[in-house]
Amino acid sequence: QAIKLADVAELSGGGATVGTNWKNGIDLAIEEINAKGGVLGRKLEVTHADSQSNPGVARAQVQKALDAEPYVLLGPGYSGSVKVTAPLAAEAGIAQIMGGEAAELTQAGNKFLFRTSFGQQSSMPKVARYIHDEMKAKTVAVVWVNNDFGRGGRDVVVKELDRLGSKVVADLSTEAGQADFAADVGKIKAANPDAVFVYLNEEESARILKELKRQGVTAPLMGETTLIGQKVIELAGDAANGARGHVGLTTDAPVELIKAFRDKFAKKYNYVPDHNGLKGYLAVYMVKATTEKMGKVDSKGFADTLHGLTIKAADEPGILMDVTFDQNGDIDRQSFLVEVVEGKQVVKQVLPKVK
Amino acid sequence: MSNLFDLLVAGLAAGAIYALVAVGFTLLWQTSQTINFAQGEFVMLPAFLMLAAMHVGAPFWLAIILGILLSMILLGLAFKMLLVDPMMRHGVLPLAIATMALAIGIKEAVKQFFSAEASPFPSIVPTGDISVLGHAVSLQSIGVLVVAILAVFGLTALLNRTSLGHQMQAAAQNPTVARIIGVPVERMILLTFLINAFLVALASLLITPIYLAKFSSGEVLGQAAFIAAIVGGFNQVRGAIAGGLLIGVLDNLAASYVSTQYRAAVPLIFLIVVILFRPQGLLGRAEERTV
Amino acid sequence: MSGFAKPLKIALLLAVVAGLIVVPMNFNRYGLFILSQWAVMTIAAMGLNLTLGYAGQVSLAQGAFVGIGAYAAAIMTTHGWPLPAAIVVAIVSSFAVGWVLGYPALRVQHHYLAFVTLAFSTLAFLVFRNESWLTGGIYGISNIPRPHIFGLATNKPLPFYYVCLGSLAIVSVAVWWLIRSPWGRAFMALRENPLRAQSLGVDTRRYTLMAFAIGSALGGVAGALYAPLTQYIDPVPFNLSLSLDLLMMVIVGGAGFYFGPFLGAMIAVLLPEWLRFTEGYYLMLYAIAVILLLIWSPTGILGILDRYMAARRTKAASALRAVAKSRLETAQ
Amino acid sequence: MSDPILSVHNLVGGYGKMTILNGTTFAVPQATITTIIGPNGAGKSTVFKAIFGLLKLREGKISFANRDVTNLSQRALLNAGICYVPQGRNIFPELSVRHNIELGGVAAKGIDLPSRIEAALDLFPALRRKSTQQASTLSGGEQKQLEIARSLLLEPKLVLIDEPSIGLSPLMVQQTFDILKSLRDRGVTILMIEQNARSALEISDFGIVLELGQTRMVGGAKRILNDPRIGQLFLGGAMEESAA
Amino acid sequence: MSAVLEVTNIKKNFGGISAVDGVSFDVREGEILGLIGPNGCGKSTLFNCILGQLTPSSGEVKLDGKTVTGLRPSELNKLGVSRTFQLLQVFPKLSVRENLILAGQEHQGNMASRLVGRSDAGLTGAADQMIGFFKLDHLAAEPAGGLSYGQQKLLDAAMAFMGGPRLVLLDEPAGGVNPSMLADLKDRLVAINREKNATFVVIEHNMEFVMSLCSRVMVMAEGKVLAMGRPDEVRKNPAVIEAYLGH
Ligand SMILES: Nc1ncnc2c1ncn2[C@@H]1O[C@H](COP(=O)(O)OP(=O)(O)OP(=O)(O)O)[C@@H](O)[C@H]1O
Ligand SMILES: Nc1ncnc2c1ncn2[C@@H]1O[C@H](COP(=O)(O)OP(=O)(O)OP(=O)(O)O)[C@@H](O)[C@H]1O
Ligand SMILES: [Mg+2]
Ligand SMILES: [Mg+2]
Repeated sequence: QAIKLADVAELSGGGATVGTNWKNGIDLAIEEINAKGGVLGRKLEVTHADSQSNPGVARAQVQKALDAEPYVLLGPGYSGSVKVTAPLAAEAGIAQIMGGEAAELTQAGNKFLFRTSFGQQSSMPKVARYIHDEMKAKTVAVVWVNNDFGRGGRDVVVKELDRLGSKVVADLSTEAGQADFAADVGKIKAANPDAVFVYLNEEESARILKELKRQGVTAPLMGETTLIGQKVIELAGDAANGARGHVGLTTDAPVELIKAFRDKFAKKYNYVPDHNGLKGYLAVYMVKATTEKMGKVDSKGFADTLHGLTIKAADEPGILMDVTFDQNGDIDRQSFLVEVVEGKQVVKQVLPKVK
Repeated sequence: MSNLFDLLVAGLAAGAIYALVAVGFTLLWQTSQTINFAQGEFVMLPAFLMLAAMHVGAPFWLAIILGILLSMILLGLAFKMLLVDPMMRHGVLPLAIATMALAIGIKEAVKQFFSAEASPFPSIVPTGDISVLGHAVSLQSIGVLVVAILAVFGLTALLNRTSLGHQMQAAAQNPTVARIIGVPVERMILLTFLINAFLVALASLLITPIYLAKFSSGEVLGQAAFIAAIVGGFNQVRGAIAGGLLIGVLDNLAASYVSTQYRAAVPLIFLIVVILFRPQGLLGRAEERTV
Repeated sequence: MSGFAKPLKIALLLAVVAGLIVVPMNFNRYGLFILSQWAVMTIAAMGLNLTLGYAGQVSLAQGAFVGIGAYAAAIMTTHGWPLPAAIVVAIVSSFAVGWVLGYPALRVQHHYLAFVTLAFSTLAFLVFRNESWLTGGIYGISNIPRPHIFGLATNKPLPFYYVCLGSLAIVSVAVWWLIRSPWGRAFMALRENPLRAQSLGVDTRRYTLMAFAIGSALGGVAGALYAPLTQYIDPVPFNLSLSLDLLMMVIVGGAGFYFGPFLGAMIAVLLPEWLRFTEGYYLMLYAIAVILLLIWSPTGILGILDRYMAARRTKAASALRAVAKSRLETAQ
Repeated sequence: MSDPILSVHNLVGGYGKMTILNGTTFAVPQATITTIIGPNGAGKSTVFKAIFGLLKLREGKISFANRDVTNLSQRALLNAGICYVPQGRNIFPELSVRHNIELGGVAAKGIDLPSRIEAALDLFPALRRKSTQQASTLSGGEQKQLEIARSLLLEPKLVLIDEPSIGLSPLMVQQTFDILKSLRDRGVTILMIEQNARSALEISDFGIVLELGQTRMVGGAKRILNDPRIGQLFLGGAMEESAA
Repeated sequence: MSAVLEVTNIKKNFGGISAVDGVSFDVREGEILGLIGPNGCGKSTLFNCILGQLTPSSGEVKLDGKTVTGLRPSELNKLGVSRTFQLLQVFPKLSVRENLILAGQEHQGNMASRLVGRSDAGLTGAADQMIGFFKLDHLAAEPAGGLSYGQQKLLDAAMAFMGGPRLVLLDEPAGGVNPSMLADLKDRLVAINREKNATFVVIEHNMEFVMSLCSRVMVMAEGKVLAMGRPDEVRKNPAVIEAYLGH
């Protein structure tokens, strides 16, 4: 009998790109695992439900998914949707592996919630430190997309920069889907910062990179995966050159397993995934590794087992990189500092696991 | 004030895009008294049709021709026959709602059958900037502006100066009487939607290199163009150009001088003010005499 | 409303009400959630039906009023106020804002009015998102409690469903009363011919403002229920697309028909859920279904019934004419 | 009676299930003015709609110039030489007065349109004065004039004109009737509906009384004018007595 | 007899055109005043200015000696002034009966009592009487939009009388109405005029109707008053014949 997983993700609405990547990652992982005989001899099965990027709908869908008593719940990706649904999963005693990155999600003492990537509380301080220490920026412009993702990152980074003594001279919110960044770049130019922190979705990153180049902004650019991902490079062309980013999880990481994953994914879906594709993929392998560690398919014991668990890529290649889960459901993993050089990502630094 | 000049240029560039999309809104209103809430999606789709054609190996020029033809068939002919014909008699709302549904349908279809990812799109205007008074102005924007102006002038001439144009307007204002005096109403309406389809295909071709091809890009575009059309004057094609440019500039000024968080509010407040004090829009024609 | 015999109508109505009370008792939590959502959306759509369907004032801002109600309820109940108090505040505030939004309707009509309200709707979204000191901004407000009604906790899905259903019942009766009163006729006069209405003493200004304010207040009620239903709100659900969805519910159900919003909300809330088995295609299919429905009957589902009724009525009138004719013939 | 150019036989039809025309039958001789009179709601306008293909008939046959024209399209009827001026307000409100008139010539073939437009404007000086104004700003009577002027652009064989006198000043009514007379003298057949029955019958050759969708009476205009029963029922007999 | 309505020097311009150009006149209580003039001379515009449908460019309107310029049409109607329209103005989707009830309901009680009171405001009887008088019985439940031209015209007139007005401004009530019915209508107007002492101002192009109904006739031309007097005087006035009547 198959092990049933339930996925609720942003398959339409504002988060459609995020959710679709996540879903494709999940499907790919399950296909692989099932082809190799499944988990503990049982096949995996997943149902996907669309949250329409709307917390209310997400709640309904998670409710529906939980009513069907899945083994583990996957998703959603939007932090707001995670916030509405996490109490439901906790109440049902079912582990939820999600894509949200907002800092507070794992700090509410929920014992059933797990991340697939860094929370902003762990990635943003690294970014801030890099801007301050390595870029030696006394003044920084911060551009962010005004949704929970962007706002969350911005809040942490601004706080950290402040603590480190770098001054935020321009704090610019932008809209999701914004096409015209001339005014924002004009403001950056006017503020004349030592560095610019860009925290937008991929397409918007590409657009602002082009505009920054057009207006001749020369200050170094720092961001996250969403600034220097392959997709951005494809869309922005040579405007992406020189941009740097902290990469927690990227298909561009200099890791053989990840490269292999990327090829598999691209072969199946005809495009190169962003980090959300990876998150979905990892979520399934987290289920596999945890279950095999328990040695049985036990929904109730799952969360306990995953807390404090370290999964090594050597044992479970699907996990791609060694990873450790703490008591809050946060993860610890290696990460990278990457710069775009002539349309290619070049790893400048490898940041080790914290612990 | 070089910064202000840059903002103006950037505003005009964005505004030209809005104008080009808004032309369709005003055209449809003037010649069929319909509102197409899927206009943004109509602009988004042809680029994907062209991309699809290139995917199966067509050269760019052929893809463009195929894209335009296909959109005239799908967004012109089929749209008119399947949606407009049964609903037009029942006033503005049912069709407006149907186009909202259509917008969802088109978006979902593109996402499902093409991709949820953004893709780059080749530009037929050479990329790069030219320098105007020492400020960089992108050739693509100039191309969009030129086409928008041409479209507005061409359509205005057609509608106001030719018998065909009068017949198109007559068919919209009073279809029964138009029929009685021999205006081929059906053909006029079809013509309206074919012109619109051609325009959106053209707009798609010019705008997508700037905006990127993405299933959701119609939303932002459609809304901005909608606002532009109203501000400029919904019942006159020429309103599109004025409204588009104005909204583009205003948006950029707002982003610079007001807060970026409330940037989107400024054009909207402007819209409300315009409607309250000059409901027909800046270049629109007043609807006169009701008693 | 219909040509069935009156007792039959009443029996049908009672059966439906009983069904809504009894059947969900065996529903799972998801089913109850969806049904509660239907009840809430029906209330909001009834408000819009009043403004748009009866009074003919096109509004693309109903979603914003749901937002106002939801935030009022969320802010108050998370600060320890009981839900009924929050509902009152939601009603009052959305009534007041709706009244103000009605003023443009005194100057402009039809599509122009639609555009003003559309702008308002987006402005409201920006306020919800940007004024984080009040609304929690993009992070929203979480842990919204569900009320105790007569000492009974409604935390569980079933009791809260009854809260929603009960509210729907109260609103339904109130709206029924309203549209059957001379007010309802005056609203229709605004829709049909405001010019003639004015010259017959219909205070079009006051009725227009009322139509907006009452319709908006119902939006507020819906919002005040939506917040404890989802127990978390952020600005995104109250953007323009909710207004458009509500508009779609009204038109698809049948604008200006009392039962239109019930059916419209059912289609908008339940149909996508039924179609979910088609996975990636469900929204596409939903869109196609809505389009087909409108092609079939541009006046909405109840428009079909109305056409049938009109046919019956003309039959009666035909008979009257025939009588007159035969009288004429015998006279000659 | 000369050969009928239009004959209407046993028309049955209405709106939805409601039957308005109950076997309406009459014939209109060529180059005459025929006036249809009858109470409000008798179905007079409905007959015109039926002739002009705007009403689906359940039964009946309409022939024009020895040709079956039942349920033909408007375009085809225009081409056959029938022109229709409906009752009520029938303008294109947002187009200028001149453009409104010009549109009357859409179905014209081989006619010197510009000169006809000028001729029409000459007949209605008020319209010439307001030719660039938006048509919706015209007064009620001026709008009616606009419609009549518009209908003069074609060279029809048969004009169906529904209550042209509504809203026109007595002077304009006279002038309009003069225009109709001169059209008849040029061989055009006129079928007119009028409630201003006395004046209309004065200039008519034939009259038709329609009631409840049936032809009650057909005959010479003089005869109908002088028929006492008709006078009482349809011409407002009482009105005459109390008139100053 | 005192003046119910006093109009002083009303002007109305549209852009450059002056549609009404300084019109002054009084209407005495209980009189029936005819208003005639060539097409486009400003009669309807004058009505619209008096009734608050248009704001006059200048001038003053007094009702019972009180200035009412600038009042809204609904306010004027509450004061007992009602009207009919030249172009068809009914509520097309409401039934004939509903049209008439609507026409009377705002004169019953106040806004609050109308919300809680009877849904027909007690007007069904009065409405049906009107329907009977205008021979619309078989159409009482039909939507008004499905009526013939003349029937809608009659309905419009009927609506003007539902609120029991004391001053009624009728804009071409006879246009399109069958002569027999017109005779009835005239009798009815005379009866209401006598019994209820209601005052009428009637725009009409139907000379027989005007001349036999009205006690005084005012003639307008090009926005100005051309003549005013008893019907037989006006009829003989050469200026009026020249501008309006013909022959
Ligand atoms: N669009 C319509 N829908 C339904 N019924 C209609 C419609 N138009 C007319 N009728 C009905 O048909 C009947 C005849 O209408 P018609 O317009 O032919 O009358 P008419 O003889 O022209 O009257 P009038 O002299 O008032 O113009 C009327 O009783 C009217 O109620
Ligand atoms: N909104 C407007 N803009 C421009 N001109 C207008 C407007 N409204 C009315 N007019 C002009 O004012 C003049 C008077 O119109 P009005 O309707 O008062 O005439 P009337 O005396 O009622 O004529 P009729 O007998 O034809 O009904 C007309 O010439 C008309 O063109
Ligand atoms: Mg008629
Ligand atoms: Mg007039």
